[in-house]
Amino acid sequence: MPKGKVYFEEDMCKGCSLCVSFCPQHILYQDKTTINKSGYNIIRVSEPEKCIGCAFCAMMCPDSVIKVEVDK
Amino acid sequence: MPKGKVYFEEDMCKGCSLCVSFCPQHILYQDKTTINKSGYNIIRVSEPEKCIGCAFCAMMCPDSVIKVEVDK
Amino acid sequence: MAKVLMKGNEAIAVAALKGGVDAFFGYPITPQNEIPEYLSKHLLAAGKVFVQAESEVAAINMVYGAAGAGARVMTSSSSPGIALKQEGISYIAGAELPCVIVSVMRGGPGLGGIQPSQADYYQATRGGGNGDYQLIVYAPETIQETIDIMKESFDIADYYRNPVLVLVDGLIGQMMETVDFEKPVKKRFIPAKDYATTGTANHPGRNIVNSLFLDPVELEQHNLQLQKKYQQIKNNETKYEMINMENPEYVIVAYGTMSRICRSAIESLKEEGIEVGMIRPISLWPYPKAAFNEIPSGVKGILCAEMSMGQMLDDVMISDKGRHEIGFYGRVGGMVPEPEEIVDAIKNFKDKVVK
Amino acid sequence: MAKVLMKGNEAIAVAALKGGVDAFFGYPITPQNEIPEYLSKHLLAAGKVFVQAESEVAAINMVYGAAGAGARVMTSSSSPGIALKQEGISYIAGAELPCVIVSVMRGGPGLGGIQPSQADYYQATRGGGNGDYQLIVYAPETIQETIDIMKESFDIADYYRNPVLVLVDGLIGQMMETVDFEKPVKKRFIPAKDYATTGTANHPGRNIVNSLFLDPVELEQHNLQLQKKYQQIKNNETKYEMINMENPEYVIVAYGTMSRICRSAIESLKEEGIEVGMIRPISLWPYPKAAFNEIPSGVKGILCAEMSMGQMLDDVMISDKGRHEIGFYGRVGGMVPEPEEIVDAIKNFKDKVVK
Amino acid sequence: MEVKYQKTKGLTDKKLSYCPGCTHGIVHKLVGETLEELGMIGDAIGVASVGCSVFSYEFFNCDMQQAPHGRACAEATGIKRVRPDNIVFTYQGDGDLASIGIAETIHAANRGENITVIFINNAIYGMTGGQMAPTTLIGQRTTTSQDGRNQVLTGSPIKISEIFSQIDGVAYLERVSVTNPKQLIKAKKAIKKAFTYQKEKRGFTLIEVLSTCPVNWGMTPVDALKWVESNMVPVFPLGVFKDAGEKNV
Amino acid sequence: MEVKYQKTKGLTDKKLSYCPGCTHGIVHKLVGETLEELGMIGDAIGVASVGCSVFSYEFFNCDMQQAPHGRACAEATGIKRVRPDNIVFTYQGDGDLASIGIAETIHAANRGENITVIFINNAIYGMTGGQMAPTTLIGQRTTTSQDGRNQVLTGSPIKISEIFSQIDGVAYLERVSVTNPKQLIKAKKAIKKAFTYQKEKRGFTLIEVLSTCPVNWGMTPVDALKWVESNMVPVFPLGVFKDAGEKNV
Amino acid sequence: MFDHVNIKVAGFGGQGVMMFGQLIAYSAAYEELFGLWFPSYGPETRGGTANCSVIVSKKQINSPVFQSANHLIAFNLPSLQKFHDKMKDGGLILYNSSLIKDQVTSDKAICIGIPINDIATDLGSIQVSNIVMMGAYLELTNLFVESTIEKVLIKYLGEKKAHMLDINMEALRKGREYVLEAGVTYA
Amino acid sequence: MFDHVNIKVAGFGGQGVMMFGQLIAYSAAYEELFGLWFPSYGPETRGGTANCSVIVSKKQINSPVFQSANHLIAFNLPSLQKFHDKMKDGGLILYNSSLIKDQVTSDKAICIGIPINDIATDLGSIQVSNIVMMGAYLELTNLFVESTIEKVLIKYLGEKKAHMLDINMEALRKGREYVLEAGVTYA
Ligand SMILES: Cc1ncc(C[n+]2csc(CCOP(=O)(O)OP(=O)(O)O)c2C)c(N)n1
Ligand SMILES: Cc1ncc(C[n+]2csc(CCOP(=O)(O)OP(=O)(O)O)c2C)c(N)n1
Ligand code: SF4
Ligand code: SF4
Ligand code: SF4
Ligand code: SF4
Ligand code: SF4
Ligand code: SF4
Ligand SMILES: [Mg+2]
Ligand SMILES: [Mg+2]
Repeated sequence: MPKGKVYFEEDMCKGCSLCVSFCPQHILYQDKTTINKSGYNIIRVSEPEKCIGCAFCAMMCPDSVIKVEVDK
Repeated sequence: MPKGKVYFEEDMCKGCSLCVSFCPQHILYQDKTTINKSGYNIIRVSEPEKCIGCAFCAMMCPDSVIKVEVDK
Repeated sequence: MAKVLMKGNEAIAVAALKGGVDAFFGYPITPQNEIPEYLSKHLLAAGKVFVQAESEVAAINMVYGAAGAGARVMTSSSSPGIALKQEGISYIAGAELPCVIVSVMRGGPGLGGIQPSQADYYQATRGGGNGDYQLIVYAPETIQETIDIMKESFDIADYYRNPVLVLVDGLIGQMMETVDFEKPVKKRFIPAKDYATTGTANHPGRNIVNSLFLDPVELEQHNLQLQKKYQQIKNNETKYEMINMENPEYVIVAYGTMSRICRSAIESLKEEGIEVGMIRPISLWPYPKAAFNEIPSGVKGILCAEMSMGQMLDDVMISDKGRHEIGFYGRVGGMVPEPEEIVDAIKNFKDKVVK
Repeated sequence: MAKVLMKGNEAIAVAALKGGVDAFFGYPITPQNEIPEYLSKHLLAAGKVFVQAESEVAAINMVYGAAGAGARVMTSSSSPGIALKQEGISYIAGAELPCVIVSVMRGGPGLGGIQPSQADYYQATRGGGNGDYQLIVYAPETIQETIDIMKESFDIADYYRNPVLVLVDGLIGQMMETVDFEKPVKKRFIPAKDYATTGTANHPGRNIVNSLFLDPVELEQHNLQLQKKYQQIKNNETKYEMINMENPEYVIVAYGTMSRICRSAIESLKEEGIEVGMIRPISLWPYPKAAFNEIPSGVKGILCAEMSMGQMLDDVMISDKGRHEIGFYGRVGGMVPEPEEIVDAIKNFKDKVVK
Repeated sequence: MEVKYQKTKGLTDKKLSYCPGCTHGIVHKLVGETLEELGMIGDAIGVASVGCSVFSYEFFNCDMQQAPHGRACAEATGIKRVRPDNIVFTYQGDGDLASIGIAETIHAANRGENITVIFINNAIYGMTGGQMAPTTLIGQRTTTSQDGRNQVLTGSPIKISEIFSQIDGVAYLERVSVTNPKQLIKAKKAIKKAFTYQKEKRGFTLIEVLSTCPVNWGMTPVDALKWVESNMVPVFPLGVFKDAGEKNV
Repeated sequence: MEVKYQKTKGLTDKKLSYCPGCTHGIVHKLVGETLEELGMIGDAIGVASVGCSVFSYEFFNCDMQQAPHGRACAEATGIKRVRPDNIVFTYQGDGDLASIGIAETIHAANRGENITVIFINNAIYGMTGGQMAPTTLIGQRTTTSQDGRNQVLTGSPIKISEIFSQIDGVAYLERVSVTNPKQLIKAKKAIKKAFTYQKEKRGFTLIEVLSTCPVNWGMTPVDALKWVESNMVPVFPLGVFKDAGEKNV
Repeated sequence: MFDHVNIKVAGFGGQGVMMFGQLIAYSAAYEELFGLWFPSYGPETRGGTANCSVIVSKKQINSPVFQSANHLIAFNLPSLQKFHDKMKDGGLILYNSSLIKDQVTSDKAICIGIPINDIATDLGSIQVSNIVMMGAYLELTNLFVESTIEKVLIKYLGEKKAHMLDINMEALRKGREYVLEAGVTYA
Repeated sequence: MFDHVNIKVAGFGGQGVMMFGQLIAYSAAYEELFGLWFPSYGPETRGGTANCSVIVSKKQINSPVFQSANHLIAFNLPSLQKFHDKMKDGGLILYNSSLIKDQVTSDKAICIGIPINDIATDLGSIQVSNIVMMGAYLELTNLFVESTIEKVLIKYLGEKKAHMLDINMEALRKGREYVLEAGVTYA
C-alpha cells in the first residue's frame, strides 16, 4: 500500500463531509467540538498512518481544502 | 370523365398563375390584356368543356379565387 | 383575520387573491420570490392558474394572452426582470388590456444588487417600451397600504383597460409588519369584458386583441383615444398625502419607504423646532402635480428625497414650475438612508440645491 | 466621394464604417433594415464581424461581450426592438462599456406601425432598464448631421466608456438626401482599453467585466462614480443649435425631422412678419438646459413640437423652470406634420398651452 | 351541379395581404377549412405572430390575438390556461418561431401546452424584406447573406421538427409541404390531426409547413414551389416526427 | 513525498461562495484544472452567468465577463467573434441555460460558435431559493411546486443534451456527473475534450454536469450525491450525445 | 428651371414608381442641387400601390414633407384620385393614359396623359413604361440637362443591367417624342 | 415595557437568527402592538453570516431602518464586532458566550453573555440555542407577557414540528433560569 499524507487548509473548510464520506480508509471525521472562523466544524484524520494517498478526499472536496502528498 | 365548371372571383385574383400551372387539363391561361382593380392580369378558361372538376386549380389558389362545381 | 404579522411579498400575494386574481405568470427573481411561491400554492389549490414562465419575456406575454382572453391577471418581478418586460408592457397598454404588474425594486444598474432601491422610477413612469403609453403607477409606503392598493388595482385595471404597476422597494417586499386585510377599499362598477377573445360562440362578432395599426391615420386616432383615457385617469385616480403642511419651513417630497424615513425625520425636526411638511405621492403616474399648487407661501425650499440618484426629481421640477428652490437627497445601491440623514439634509438645505 | 445621394440608413452604415466599427450585431426590423444589410456585405468583406443575432436580446448581449473584449461595436434597431434591449443596455452602462446603438423610431405603442415617429424619446433618455444610468443620446436632423454624429459617436463612447444612442425617426432612415462623407469631425484622444478581456496573457492582472456589486456600499460607490462621469459628459458633450433667436415672439423647441419642419414654418411665419426662434437640442441627453437661460426677454411662449404626444415636453418644462407659458403640438403614429400645421400652432398658441 | 370546392367559412372575406402566389394563402385555407370541418370556428382563438402573417387576425374567421414577435406560444399559453376548453392555435413564421421565439416555443412544447402551432418555414424573413432566417439554406442569397449563407459564419439551417421530436410534451409533430395538390392534401390531414389531438387534450402539436416566398426568393410562384421540392425537402425531410398516439391521453 | 493533489492555479485564492458540499465547487475545480493542464489560463475568457455561480468571475483565474441571466452564450458569441483566438467558455445553471437562456444557447450552437459551455444541471433554481427549474424531476418539491412537480401542469424535465444532439453546429456534447471519484474523472475528461475541440476550432461544445443543491433539496451533501445517482441519472442518462470527431474540422 | 419643386410619384407596385422618384433625386445630386426622396412605405406597399415624394431644390431642404405638390406623376387611377387635390397652383399632373381613360382636369394644374403602357409595350417591354413617363416629364419640365438622366441611368442600372440601357434610352426618347408630337407644353 | 424598541439580531447562518427576530415581531402582533421585522439579505447571507432588524412599538412605525439599536443580540463574534458601536444609550447587548469568550463591555449598553451553545447542547439539541437566548432576552426585558411567546412558538412550529415544542419550551426556561441564576438584570 502506498503511503499518503493529507493537509487541510482549515479556514476554507465548510464541513460538508464529502471527504469523510469518500475516504476508502474511513480515517476522516468531523470534529464537532471545533469550529473555524466561518463557524463550520473542521475535519480531522483519525489514523494518519492508514492514508493511502488516493486523493479521493481531495478530489471530492468542493472547496479545494485538501492537499495530498504521496511517497514516491 | 366527370364534368366541372370553374368560377373566378376576378377582383381577388393576384395573377400568380398557380392555378394555370396545376390544371391537369391545361385549360387555364392568363389574359395579359385585362387587369383587375388591383392591377393584376386575370385568368381565363380556354376550353371550359374540358374541365374535369378536379379542383386542383382551386386547391392551389392561395387567394380562394376559384369555386368549382361538378356534375353529380 | 384581524391584525397579523406578514412579510410584504406574502401580503401582496394574499391581497392579490382578495383582489380576485385568476392567473399569475412570473419568473423567479430576488427580492420578490415569496409572491410567486405563495401564489403557486394557493392559486392552484383554488383551481386557478399559476405558471412559472421560462422568462420574464414569456411571463408578460402570457399575461397579455390571458388578459386578452378576459382573465384577471398579474405578474411580479424586479428591476432587470421588469426591463425585459418592456416590449410586452407596451403591447398590453397598446392593446388596452388590464393587468397588474408588481415591481419590487433592487439596486442597479445592470445586475446591480438585491438590496432595496427606488431607482426604477423612470422605468415605471416613463417606461422603456416604445410609443406613447402610460401605466398607472402606485407606490405605497407600508405593507398595509400595499395590501389596500393591490386589492383595488385589479378593479382600476379593469375599469380603464390599462395595466396598473404597483411599485415597491425591496424593503417593503422583504420586511414583515402587522397588517389588517379587511380594510375596505373603493368599489367600482366594472363593465363586462366584451372585448375578450373567448371564441365567437360566446359573443357577438369577432373579437381581436391587437396593437397594430399600419395606417398612420388609424394609429394616430388610436393614440388620441389612449390620451383621452389617460386624461380621465389623471382626473380620477391621482392619489397623494399632505403631511404637516400647515406652516412648514421646508417641504419634502418622497414616496414609498423613503417617505416613512422622512416621517421620522419630520418628527425629529419638529422636536428641534423646525417645521417640515411632506407631499407624499401615492400615484407616481398620474403624478400629483396639483399638490404643489397647495404649498403654502413662505416655504424656503423643496427637498426631493429618493433611494436613487434623482428620478422623481424630474416630476418635482415639472410640478413646482420654478416656484421654489429644489434640493435633492438620495442614497442608492441598496443603501437605505436613516432619518438622521434627512434631518441633516434639511438643516443643510443650501448644499442640496440642484442647479 | 463628394456629394452623393444616399438613403439615411445606408448613410448610417457607411458612417459607422468610417467611424471604425469592428463588429455589428443586430436583428432585422423595419424601418432600419438597410443598416444591417449594408454592413453584412461590407463588414465581412473587410474581414470584420457581422452577426445577425437570433433576437434583439441576443444582439445587445453580443454587443456587451464584444465591447467587453475591446472592440468597437454597434447595433441598430427600432422601437419594440429597442424595448427588448433595455436590460442589456442597463448592463452595458453599468459595466461601463462603450458601444453605439442606433434607434430608428416608428409609431407605437406595441406593434404600432412602421411609419416615422418620435415617440421613443422617453425610451432613449429615461430608458426602461433598471437603475440610475444614462445613455448619451444624439438626435440629428438631416442625413448629413446623422453621418457626422455617427462618425464621432464611436470616439465619444470609447472616451467615456458609455453607450451612445443615435436617435432618428423612420423618415431619416428611409429618405435619401445629398450628403458629403468627408466633413471632418472632432477628434478625441482615446486611451488604450486596458479594461478589456483579451486573456491575462495580454495584459497585467485579471480583467473582469461586471455590473454586480452585492455589497450596497460598493454599489453606491459605483453609482456615485457613474454620476461623476455623467456630470463630466454634461459639461462637455451637450449640443444644440439656436435659430433666429435675436428677437422672437415665440420660441419653438424641436429636434430631428420635426426641427426641419419647424424651420420651414419659421420661414413662412417670417414672411408674415411673425418672428419665431428655435432651440434645437442635438443631444437629448445631456439635455441643453442652459439654452433656455438664453431666451431673450419678451418671448410670449415656448412651443414644444414633437412627433409624439409630448415626451421631450418634460425636459422643456424642467429647463424652462416656469419662466414661460409652454405650448405643445404633436402628431403621432406615423403622421408627419407639415410646416403649415406648425404655423397654425404658433398663430393659435393660446390653444396649445399645456396646463 | 354541386359545389366541389369554394372558399372556406374558416376565413373572412377580407382580401389576403400576401404577395401573389405566396403559400401563406394556401396554408391559411387549410387551417380555415380544418376549423370549419371540425366545427371549431366558434371555439377557436388564434394567435397571429409578427411576419407576413401579422394580419392573419383579419383573415381567420375566429377570435384572434396579435402577439409580439416570437411570443405567440407564450401568449397562447396565457389564453389556453384561462380558457382550457377553447381551441387555441398560433400561426408563426420561421423568423418568429425558430429565431426570436424559439424559447417560448420550446417551453410551451415542454410544458405540453395543449395548443396547435402552424409553423411556416419559408427559409427567409419575408415581411422585413428578405433577410436570412435560421432556416435559410446554405448558399441561399438573402439581403443579409448576399454571397449566400455561409456555413462557417452562420451555421446550418435549424431543424425545428428534429429538435422538437426530443421534447416529451409534444403530442404530434409533422413536417409537410404544399407544393402540389397531393402534398396539400397530406398537409391538411396533418393539420386536422393536430387540431383533433388538441381537442382530445393530448398536448402540444406542431405542423411545420415548407412554404414559399416568391418575392424575396426572386422567383415566380411556380418556380418557388419547385425550389421547395428540389432544395428544401432534401434539407428538411417531410414526415411525422412524433406521434404520441394514445400515450398522452 | 510529492504532491499528488492540490488546488489548481486555474482558480483564484478567493473562498468559493457556494454552500457546503455543493458540487458547483467540484465542477469549478475541473474547469480550473483543465485550463491549467491545457495551458489555457492566459488565453481564456470566461463568462459567468446569473445563478449561484454568478460570482464565478471571482473564482476562475482568467479574464471574465459577467452576463445577464440567460445571455451567456450571446455574450460569449460577441467575445469570440472579435477574439477568435482566445478560449471562450460559459458556466451556466439550468435556470440560466435551459429556461431563460435556451434561445441564446440553441442559436450559439446552431451557428456553431466555437465556444465551450459548462452546463450545471441541479434540477432547481439555487440562487433564488429553490424554485422549480425546467429540469426539475416529476414529483420533486420546490418552492414553486410545493406538492411536487406536476407533469400535467408543467411538463417533464427538459433534456438539453438530447435536444442539442439534433443541432448541426454542435461538435461535442456529453452528459456527466460528479457523484464519485470515478464519475469525476470521466467528467474531467469530457471537459478537457470540449476545450480541446474548441482549440481545434471544431465548433460548439457543451458538457452537461448533473449537479447537487443540498440546501434547496433539503439533503446533506452526501445524500444529495446519492439522489443524483438514484433519481437524476435515470431521467438524464449519462453519455456522449454527439461527437462530430474529425468531421467539423 | 425651378428653385424648389415638390414632386409626388404614385402608382401600382411594380410600375417603377420608386425608381422614377429616385432617378430624379439622383439627377439633382448629379447637378449639385439638393435632392431629397422618400418613400411612403406602409400598408399600401404590399397591397399593390406605392408612392414616393421627391424634392429638388437650389438650397438646403428644410421640411422633408409637403402638403401640396408642384408635380404629380400618377401611374394609375387610385393614385390620381388620392393626390389629385393636393396640388399647388400652376402645377403639373402627368398621368398614365393607358390605364386612366377619362380626360383628367384640375383647376390648379395642367393635366397631361401619356399612354405609357402602350408605348412601352410597343417597345417590347412593359417594364420601361416608367422611363417613357420620365422622358415625357423631362421634356415638359426641363428639370435637368439632357445628359444628366443618361448618366444617372447608367449608374442606376449598374453592370448587371447594363444591357437594359438601350431600351431605357429608347423609352426616354419615346416619351419625349410623344410630348412633342402631342404639342403639349408646361411653362 | 417600552414605547418603541429597535432590536438587532445577528450571527452565523444556521444559528436561528432570522427566527429569533421573527418570533419577537410575531409576539408584538399577538399583543396588538406594531411590529416590524426585516432581514439583511445580501452577500453575507450565503457567506455564512446573517442579521435582521426588529422594531416593536406602541404606535405606527415610521422609518423601518434605524441607526442605533436599543438591543443587540449577537450570536457570534463578527456580529458583535459589526454592531457593537451602533447602540443607543442605556441599551442591552446580549451575546453568545459559548463562542465569545472574552467579557464584552460597552459604555452605552449593559452587556450580558449567555452560553447558549452549551445550554442547548446540554438539552440535547444545539438547534434550540436561539430559543435559550430568547428565554434570557425575555427574562431581562419583559417585552411580552409570559404566555405570548408560547402561543407564538406553537404557531411558528406548526403541525409539522409540533413535536419540537417541548424542547423549545424547555430551552426558553433554561434561558430564563440562567439569567435569574446569574443574577443579572436590565431595567
Ligand atoms: C421585436 C421585433 N423584432 C423585429 C421585428 C421585425 N420583424 C417583423 S416580421 C419579422 C420577420 C418575419 O419573418 P418570419 O417570421 O419568417 O415570417 P415571414 O414574413 O417570412 O412569413 C421581423 C424580424 C418586430 N416587429 N419586432
Ligand atoms: C433577468 C433576470 N431574471 C431573474 C433573475 C433572478 N435569478 C437569479 S439566479 C436565477 C436562477 C438561477 O438558477 P440556475 O441557473 O439553475 O443556477 P443555480 O443557482 O441553480 O446554480 C434567477 C431566476 C435575474 N437575476 N435576472
Ligand atoms: S488520500 Fe485517500 S486515504 Fe488518504 S485521507 Fe484522502 S481519501 Fe482517505
Ligand atoms: S470536503 Fe472539503 S469542505 Fe467538505 S468537509 Fe471535507 S475538507 Fe471540508
Ligand atoms: S377543376 Fe381541374 S380541370 Fe377544371 S380548371 Fe380546375 S384544375 Fe383544370
Ligand atoms: S391561383 Fe388564384 S390568385 Fe393565382 S392566378 Fe389563379 S386564380 Fe389568380
Ligand atoms: S414577402 Fe414572401 S412570405 Fe411575405 S407575403 Fe410576400 S411572398 Fe409571401
Ligand atoms: S443554493 Fe444550492 S446550488 Fe446554490 S450554492 Fe447552495 S447548494 Fe449550491
Ligand atoms: Mg419566414
Ligand atoms: Mg440550477
